Amino acid sequence: MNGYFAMATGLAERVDQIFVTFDHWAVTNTPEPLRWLVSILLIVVPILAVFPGLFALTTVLERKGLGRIQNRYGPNRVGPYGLLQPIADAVKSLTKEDVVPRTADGVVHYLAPLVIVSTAFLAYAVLPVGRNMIAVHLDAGLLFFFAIGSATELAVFMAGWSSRNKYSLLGAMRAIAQMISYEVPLILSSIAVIMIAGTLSPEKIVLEQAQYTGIFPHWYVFTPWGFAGFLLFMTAAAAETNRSPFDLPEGESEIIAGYFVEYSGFKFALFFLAEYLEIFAVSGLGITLFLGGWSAPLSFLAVIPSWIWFFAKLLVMIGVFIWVRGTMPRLRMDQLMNFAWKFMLPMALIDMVCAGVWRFLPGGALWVVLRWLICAAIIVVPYVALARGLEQGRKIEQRVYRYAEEG
Amino acid sequence: MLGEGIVKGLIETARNFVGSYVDKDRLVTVQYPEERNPLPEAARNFPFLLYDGDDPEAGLRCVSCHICEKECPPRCIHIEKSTDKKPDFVGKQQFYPKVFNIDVSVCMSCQICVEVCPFDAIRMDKEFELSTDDRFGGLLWTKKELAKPNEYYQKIHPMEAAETDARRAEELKQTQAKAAAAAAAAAAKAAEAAKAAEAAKAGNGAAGKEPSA
Amino acid sequence: MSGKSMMEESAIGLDEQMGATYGAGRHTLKPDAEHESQILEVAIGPQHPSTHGVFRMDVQLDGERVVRLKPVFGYLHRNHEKIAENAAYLAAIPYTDRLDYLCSMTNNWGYVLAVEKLVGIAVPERTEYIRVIMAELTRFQNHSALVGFLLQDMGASGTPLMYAFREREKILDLFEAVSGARMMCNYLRFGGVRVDCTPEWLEETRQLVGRLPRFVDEFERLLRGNEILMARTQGVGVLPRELAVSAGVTGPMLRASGVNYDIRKVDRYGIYDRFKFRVPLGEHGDVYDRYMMRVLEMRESIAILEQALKEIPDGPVQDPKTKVRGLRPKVGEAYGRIESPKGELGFYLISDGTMNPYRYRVRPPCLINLTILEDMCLGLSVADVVVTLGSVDIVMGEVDR
Amino acid sequence: MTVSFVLLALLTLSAAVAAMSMPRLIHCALALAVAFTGLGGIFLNLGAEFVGLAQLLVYVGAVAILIVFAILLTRGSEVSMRPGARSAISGTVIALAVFAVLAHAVLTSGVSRMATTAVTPSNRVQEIGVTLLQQYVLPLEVIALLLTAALIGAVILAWREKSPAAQEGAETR
Repeated sequence: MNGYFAMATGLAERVDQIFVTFDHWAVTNTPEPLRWLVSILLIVVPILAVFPGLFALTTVLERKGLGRIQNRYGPNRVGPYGLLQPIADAVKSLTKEDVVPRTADGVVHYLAPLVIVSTAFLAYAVLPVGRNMIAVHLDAGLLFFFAIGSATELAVFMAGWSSRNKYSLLGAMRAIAQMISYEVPLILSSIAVIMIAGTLSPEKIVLEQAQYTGIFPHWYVFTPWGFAGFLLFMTAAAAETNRSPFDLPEGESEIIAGYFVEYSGFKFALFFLAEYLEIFAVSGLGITLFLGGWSAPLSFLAVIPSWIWFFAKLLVMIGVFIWVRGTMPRLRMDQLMNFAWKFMLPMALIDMVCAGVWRFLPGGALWVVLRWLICAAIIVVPYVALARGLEQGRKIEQRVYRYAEEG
Repeated sequence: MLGEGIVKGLIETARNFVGSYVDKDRLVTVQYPEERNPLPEAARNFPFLLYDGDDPEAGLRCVSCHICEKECPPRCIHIEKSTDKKPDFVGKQQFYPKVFNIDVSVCMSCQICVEVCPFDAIRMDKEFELSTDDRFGGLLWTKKELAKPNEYYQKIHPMEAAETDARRAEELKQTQAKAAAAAAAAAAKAAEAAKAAEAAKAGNGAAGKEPSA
Repeated sequence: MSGKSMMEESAIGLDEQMGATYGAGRHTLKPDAEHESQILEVAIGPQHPSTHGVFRMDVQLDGERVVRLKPVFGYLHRNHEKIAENAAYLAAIPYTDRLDYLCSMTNNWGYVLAVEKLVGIAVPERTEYIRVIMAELTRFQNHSALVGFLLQDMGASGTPLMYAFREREKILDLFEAVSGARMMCNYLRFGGVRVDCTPEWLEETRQLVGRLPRFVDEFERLLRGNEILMARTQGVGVLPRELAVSAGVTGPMLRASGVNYDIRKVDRYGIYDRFKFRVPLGEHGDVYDRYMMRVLEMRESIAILEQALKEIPDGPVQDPKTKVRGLRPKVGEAYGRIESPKGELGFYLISDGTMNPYRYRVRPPCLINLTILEDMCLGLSVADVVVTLGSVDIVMGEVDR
Repeated sequence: MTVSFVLLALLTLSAAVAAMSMPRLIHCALALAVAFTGLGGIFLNLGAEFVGLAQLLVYVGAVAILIVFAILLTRGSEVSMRPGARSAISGTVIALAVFAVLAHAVLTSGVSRMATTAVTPSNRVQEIGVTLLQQYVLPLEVIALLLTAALIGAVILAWREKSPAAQEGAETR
């Protein structure tokens, strides 16, 4: 019995580490002078293959999911269940004419999609997609992630400015203002995690969470500060990646497509790709910080390989993004800013305080409940107060209507 | 509280998401070329000309009266009257259209031509898969394309066709009865005339071979 | 003169005219005097996803704030009135379908009512009920589609619109079953309707009407109380009561500004005085009120439909004395107006005793409601302009005719 | 002198030259951003993760954007300038002087005498954090105070500028 169990665990371990083992094997079996090349290729190629593949899958999922939310079928003509739709889309966008406006700044216009895609790819360098599966072992991985993320703003600006289109310029200004504003709560909400974990390395943060009490994991989302932080982080992430309800930079009903209105064909596809890559990256980071990264949700489920867990969580996050997109209208620019500075920022700061309190309260048997209550109160009370402030400041209320008297 | 309405909305969309898999009422889309909704009896698209019997030329009901041409709001009908006449279904000599064209790129499917036609000659079709790559010729329908047998009409608008057919049968019967009556009257008249002739003959004494008819 | 400059000239002419009509209420926001900022001129439309057709707004922006907005109409002008003046009375009915192509039934009714007044035709009892049923179904589907479009303009990725269209589909199926066409119904006739509706059709309609409240509830759960919706619409695009009255605004838009004016109650045309229904009134006159007016009116429409479907009598549907074809009214004039889903839809006819009207004039609610767009939009951001325009409920087919 | 260093140095220098010589101001700003990136790359190449990434985050993510925005908002994007303005000579002189001072400072300080193959500390970021919050906590707090004051000042400045517009907006609503 025990033997079988050990064998099963060993097998699970082997499957879990299959990519790592393969990587190791491939590198050690290449001749010395080429090793660096092989090891780099083994890092870069999977990222370049897997995440654009996920992008292709997501475009179908999003369209089908939105369709179902809206009581439609969604694409179902190309291939089984419409799964080959992205291939058709890719062929279409590749064969489409690449229109560059006559007055556009050619070089910048050309470079913008390249910059945005390359920065989007760079962010995956520090994302642990499985046990021991991370491209670059950076000690300051989180810092790297945010530094790279901030470079996309420049690319957005390049796209918006070089197109010489009023809509695209407006879109770019919106996008940059929004990205800068929401970067603050994004980083602040992850600081809470950094404080508790005591490290900037995503790998270590995941390892910290991949422990179990009984069968339950130590994910940060199961703490008051972690839960609030997770919501704040994902809200900021939605804004950072221009997802609904914060998709103002490309609000098609107002400024048509925002900063990439003058892009067509493959360049447009690149923007599209970059946008989704950013969503995956930032969702992946959210998973890493709060949802235990690649760790299994219950201890006995750890037999399922860690990378499957990571991608499963990622798909769930994508699903939530699609769901939100199918439900909500878009905010206005000033409301967006108000929300960022008057709600998200204070909440993120309070969340940091809460994390500090959590860290220093003792963890004894009696204290478990008390600590929970204290920290929950630290979050909920300001939440209610801030929400009140937001609503009353702009007199938003559900109205009761009267009817004309008969006469 | 902030977020309450948003959560409610999310629940609603989730219900619809699930509902679209289980509830036919929520998923009204029809997968068109494979699946088709049956068109209601009253559905209309573009007009066509009716003919009785097998020969579209001989059986065409249109008598080239130009009423539809005049009443057509976008004026998409063009008729040229024949110089000779041919008998209609009751046997009356009528003109027929030498040319009857409908420009369906102009037609707005309003059915007024059908309403105003006193001869039940024009009716609305239900056929809607009419795309063509010839903008001009392909959308200008001539008598040949327009003429369709009465059986077709009975197929696409059964109730309406039954009513029309009944009315026409009644009309035919009446006409026939009238004709019979007329014939009878004529026969009676003839008989009378014959009688008179007889009498005259008798009176005149002049012998003549009279048809006994 | 080239086409472009002509267009510009006509736009300026319209502008001056508007200024002269109610110049007092009009004020152009000055950009910040202290910090001279650049005014950005943006042409929203004619090719723009949320101008509801080919419509242009020349907007001057200070930052994202609108300081001037010039609506430019006429891209969809089809000579509707002149065509009708050169056609027989009957031939104008299918053209009215194409005015506001979402509500052909009510358009038919407005025109038919004018002709009936002109000639003096009495309408059979059953027909009156059928007309009310058709008009209220039209109102329901128009309002639900409008709410969907409004939310679409707000960026809700089409979900409410698709729900609205799901129900609209069923209503259009009913229209098709009785009139033969889904949108261009061409159903009403002088002194009646073209064909009677079958008992099965009435039964189906009863079932559908029974399901409609569920749909409105669902709509409300999805939208009412949504913080983003409220934040986007409350206090935006305010139309004050006085301005609304003086500009001749009608329909739900006027009632959202708190004016109790519903032609169904005022004129009691048809048999509307037999039904019990209430007229909802707004207070603030903002986009939210206009949105809520539509939702509340949808419920009232359901109430009317339920009553009408219960009480509908048997009988003929066409006045036998009326000559539909070749109508030659006596010399005279008539103005028939109804409460179309968008506002007061009026048809003014002058007859000179011939086969076709001497003058045929449409009072389109969309155009007149649209003329005060600038007054509602000054000081707002582009995003709000789009939402405000969406809340006016325009169909360019009716605006430009 | 590794290959990567040479590449990065070339990138940084050429971008810096471009930033000075491009005719269009926006192009200059973008080239400057490239130079910042190159500098960050050099730091990373040296194993100074924290500094390199902070360089990217602050200079590329914030300063470059700020410059670009400032250019865009103040003088329109159309203005193009001829390279070689009249102040070129004085500019060169000032640049040379600054360079001389810096070079002197670097050469005379202890840094240059340290071994060139310094061992990279194992946990650099944590060390920086600990040092900042223990050894240099006072300067850190002073800087924090200064920045807060600056932030509040900026808010007040923006407030004053906006208030008439806000009032006007309130009137129209």
